[in-house]
Amino acid sequence: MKKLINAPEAVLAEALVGIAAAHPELNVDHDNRIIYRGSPTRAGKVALISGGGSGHEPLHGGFVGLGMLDAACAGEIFTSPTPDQMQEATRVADSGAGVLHIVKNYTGDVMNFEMAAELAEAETGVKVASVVINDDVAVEDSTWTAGRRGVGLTVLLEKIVGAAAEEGRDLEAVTALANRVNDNGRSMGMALTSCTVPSAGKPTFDLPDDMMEIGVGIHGEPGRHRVALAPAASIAQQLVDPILADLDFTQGPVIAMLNGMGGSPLIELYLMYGEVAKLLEKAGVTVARSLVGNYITSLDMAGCSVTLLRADDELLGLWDAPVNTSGLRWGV
Amino acid sequence: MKKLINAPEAVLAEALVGIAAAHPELNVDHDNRIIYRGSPTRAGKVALISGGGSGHEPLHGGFVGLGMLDAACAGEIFTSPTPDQMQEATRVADSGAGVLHIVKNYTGDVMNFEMAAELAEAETGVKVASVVINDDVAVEDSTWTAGRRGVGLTVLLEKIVGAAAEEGRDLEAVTALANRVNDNGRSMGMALTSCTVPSAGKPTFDLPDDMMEIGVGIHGEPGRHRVALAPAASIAQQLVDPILADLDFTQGPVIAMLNGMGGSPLIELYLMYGEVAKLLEKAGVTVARSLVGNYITSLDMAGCSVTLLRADDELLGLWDAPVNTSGLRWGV
Amino acid sequence: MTVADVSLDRLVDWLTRFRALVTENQGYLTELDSAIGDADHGSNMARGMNAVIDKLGEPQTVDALFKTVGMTLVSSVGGASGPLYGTFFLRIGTTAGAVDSLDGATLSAGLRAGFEGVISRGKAEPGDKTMVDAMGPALDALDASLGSGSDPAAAAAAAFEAAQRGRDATEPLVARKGRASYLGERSAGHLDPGATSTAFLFQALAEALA
Amino acid sequence: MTVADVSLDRLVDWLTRFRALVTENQGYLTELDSAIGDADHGSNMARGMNAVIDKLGEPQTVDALFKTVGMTLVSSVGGASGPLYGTFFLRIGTTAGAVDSLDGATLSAGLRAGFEGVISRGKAEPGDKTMVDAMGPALDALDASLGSGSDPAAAAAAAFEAAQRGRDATEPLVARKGRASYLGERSAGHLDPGATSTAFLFQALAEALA
Ligand SMILES: Nc1ncnc2c1ncn2[C@@H]1O[C@H](COP(=O)(O)OP(=O)(O)O)[C@@H](O)[C@H]1O
Ligand SMILES: Nc1ncnc2c1ncn2[C@@H]1O[C@H](COP(=O)(O)OP(=O)(O)O)[C@@H](O)[C@H]1O
Ligand SMILES: [Mg+2]
Ligand SMILES: [Mg+2]
Ligand SMILES: [Mg+2]
Ligand SMILES: [Mg+2]
Repeated sequence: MKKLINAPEAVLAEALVGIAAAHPELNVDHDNRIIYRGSPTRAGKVALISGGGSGHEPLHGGFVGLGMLDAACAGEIFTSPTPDQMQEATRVADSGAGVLHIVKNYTGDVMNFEMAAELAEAETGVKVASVVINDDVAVEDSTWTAGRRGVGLTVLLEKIVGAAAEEGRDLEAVTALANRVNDNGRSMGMALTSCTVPSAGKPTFDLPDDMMEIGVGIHGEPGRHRVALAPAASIAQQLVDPILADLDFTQGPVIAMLNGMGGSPLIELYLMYGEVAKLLEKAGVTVARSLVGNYITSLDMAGCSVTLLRADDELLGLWDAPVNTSGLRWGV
Repeated sequence: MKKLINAPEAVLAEALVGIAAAHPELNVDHDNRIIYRGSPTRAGKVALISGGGSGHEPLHGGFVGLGMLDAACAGEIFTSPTPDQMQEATRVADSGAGVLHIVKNYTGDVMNFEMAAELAEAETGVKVASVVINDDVAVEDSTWTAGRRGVGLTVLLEKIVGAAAEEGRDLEAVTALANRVNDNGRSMGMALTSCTVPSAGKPTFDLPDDMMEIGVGIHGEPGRHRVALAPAASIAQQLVDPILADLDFTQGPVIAMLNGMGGSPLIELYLMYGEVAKLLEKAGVTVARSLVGNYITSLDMAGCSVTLLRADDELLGLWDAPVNTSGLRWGV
Repeated sequence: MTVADVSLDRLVDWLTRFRALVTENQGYLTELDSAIGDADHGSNMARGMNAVIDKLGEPQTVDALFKTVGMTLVSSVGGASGPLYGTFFLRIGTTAGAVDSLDGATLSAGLRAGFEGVISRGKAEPGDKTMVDAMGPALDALDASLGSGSDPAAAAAAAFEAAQRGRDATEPLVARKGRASYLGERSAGHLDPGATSTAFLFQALAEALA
Repeated sequence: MTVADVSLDRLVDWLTRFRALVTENQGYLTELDSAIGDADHGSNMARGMNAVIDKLGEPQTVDALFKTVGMTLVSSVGGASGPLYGTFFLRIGTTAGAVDSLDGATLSAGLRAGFEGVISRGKAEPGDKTMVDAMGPALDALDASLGSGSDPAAAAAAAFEAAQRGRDATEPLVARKGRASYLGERSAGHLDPGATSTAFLFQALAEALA
């Protein structure tokens, strides 16, 4: 394992030291592993909190700031944070207007956020609502399973809902919007290589040189199936087809994200986006806004994912609204 | 070789297609492989042009826009662009106020930009000045060698000089500033793994699992020496020490960049920045501004580099000035 | 307290042995989680049980003991296993109350309550390829053994036996809960990591009560 | 035109053979450039010479031929080799002028001018571990051979011999110019890629004039 780290157990704590050093505009609570904005939540503004396992940077800490999150809880690598962290983040961020927990649909994340919400409401009376993101079309969705995973849509949701909270919408409205975004977005990912979890010390899965994983998540879980390595055009097809088969994206403008998994260079991500854009045009999908880069990663995994979100003038307006975070910044 | 590409020869052309699709605010001249701003250079504003081999994204195309470059020429992967491209970019970007060529010190880049400047001045009478960046302390600097390489300082220089050009300074002043930035900045890089050039099809160099390369550039050239793999704290030391030994950074504020080579995840880059920040503090260096992320990469190479620039109020003001590019954006 | 009773010391010994088993087998648990999950179950359990042993202090009652254990797991593990094992121990404590030992019946009642906590948190059913598939059979065997007149030591040995069988039975299953469920059919052919750590939990219990 | 003269067709044949050699050896040249450079010399030379042969058309004079060759290399290769090989051919053309063949003396003068172009563009000295180390000895051998009365064919064969020796002599050198110079001492022990492509250039010449 070759990594820019000292010891596997210390990765998260030491990365937070670096984040604090690099971002004086943020507050980092090293004990609780929470990143929150430098200034307290404006009175009347609903606070947005997210969190999850680490290793997906810039998600979530990189999206703390004006127009997105108020606080982010960092779990161990690929491990949901604990209820204490979330409860403390909730306490710190609440202005009295309530708090929205933005949760990616993983058993661990859901259970930990549930416990946190129970505790926060019981102990401090904070109003807590939550949205569980489940946009990954690679995964079968049924009441008998853990359901779809939350992946790329998280970035888009945090941006859009963050803008709405900044406008002063109340907790109910913000939560409804979050659910609307979740209902209208879908993602699909793939990997050329496995990531290596520091504490595991070796790649999570073995992948022969001529194979790739289709339908991977963001935790180095093996994908839904393994197929022969293919050119970018075919990879794009294998990501876009299942998304378009799942939801009709031809009825209005779409926000598209081509996300890198962390180990693929930007030149490849742009090349992939070119292929995706071609397919979308052919399918009659109108991309109104796009985002290409590493936004929700899986450590050093090579690969990418595609996220599409059905938008309208309201969502596009919220998308374009000012955002000032280390991971996403415009209009400020 | 596992890459999100179709064919090695087509990587650059197809990546430009994706860049054009993702960035409607930019113009992409696919024949000449030039990326330039969506609106023509304002009358009286000196135009900034850079370029170099591809594979370093977001450099340079990702730095085209308000407050940074006016145009970027994309060469083949790790191969300097040709004089025609530079000449055409010069022609397109010139507003009459002259053009500054920002050149990284590599034999190929220097020769091609020289030929371009000769041709542009002879054929169209454009005033062309150039700055040759040579900040890499890994490389011996002497009149008998090709001299130091231009690496990470390029990002800082394009930002600062771009802001000065935006202010309306003339070509002479902009060039003088560029040289001042170059004189005051130093960088040092390292690699955990080699990158793989698509047309070569395999890693440029072999590196055992327990070794790393110290003093690498950004073209997958092997480094200055090979040493045992070490913890982040030791790597930071091996990068910071030669920089501080080369120039005194304790006399005023410093702008620091911890740059990723493309294959190292952001969590590791932040961790490394934490280590670098500690060393700088111990050495009495005051970091006034910092930048952590993938800004000047070497395809999929895992590793990082450190760049320090001695600043003053003027440079800090130019650093803080609005910039609106896909790779760097604030204040707009 | 009769000879057959389980003292606080033995309960602490149970936890200490569990810590030893999960730290010794950290690599193995992570290896199992690499195949069908995200390669962290070993480090999660090791981190959690190390924190538990650190925090233990000198509890005077069974409920105080397991409250510390459960809260520490909840606040130090995260992931799926943190709330599940955390709830398991919290419920044992609440059910046992402020006593300083357990007999067969109260041990069984505590473990059963813990198990129900796991079910109500995680909503897994038998056969979903989770820790439930080792825990359920273990508790059934424990109760059957106690019912036929065995002492807690023998009952715990029977529970460990059954936990191992339950663990092994997860191998062919297709996961329907937890992270392994994302793999669909590809999750078959691998042991479930959580069922494996649960087998260690009952091994530790059997050894502590032996 | 005497038998010993080098016709336009032969010059085109030279370029065609050079293209064939660099495309056949693209992987080898890139391999050499991987060891001490950036792994692109093979693709640079192949891309350039393929473009040259595509663009060639039916030139009527030596200067027109080499102007096309030089300009095409300059505008299609980039890197260090583009301007250097480009300048080399451009200068041959300017020196030769609007003729339709070269004799030994004008061939030598053209190549010599090209070589000087390379030196003035790249500022490399003999021993810097660059293409100069193959080109210089090749031209010296060519001139010596012509001086002792050989025809261009024999002189080109001698030049190729010397280019190979020059190429081989780059192996132990520590590079002082070009990308390999960044390696310092580590550049020793490897052939220079540009000196190797230059040896192919003279191999192509020797074969075309044979
Ligand atoms: N809903 C659930 N109910 C019971 N056990 C579960 C459930 N989901 C997951 N598990 C157990 O948790 C184990 C994984 O734990 P761990 O790897 O620590 O957490 P995570 O899946 O969050 O990475 C699985 O092997 C499984 O036994
Ligand atoms: N200053 C120079 N003078 C002469 N030849 C040079 C000089 N610099 C580099 N070269 C030659 O160019 C070769 C490398 O060419 P190439 O790999 O195509 O370009 P780059 O170094 O830009 O990647 C070297 O092997 C060397 O022979
Ligand atoms: Mg996990
Ligand atoms: Mg090159
Ligand atoms: Mg796990
Ligand atoms: Mg090269």
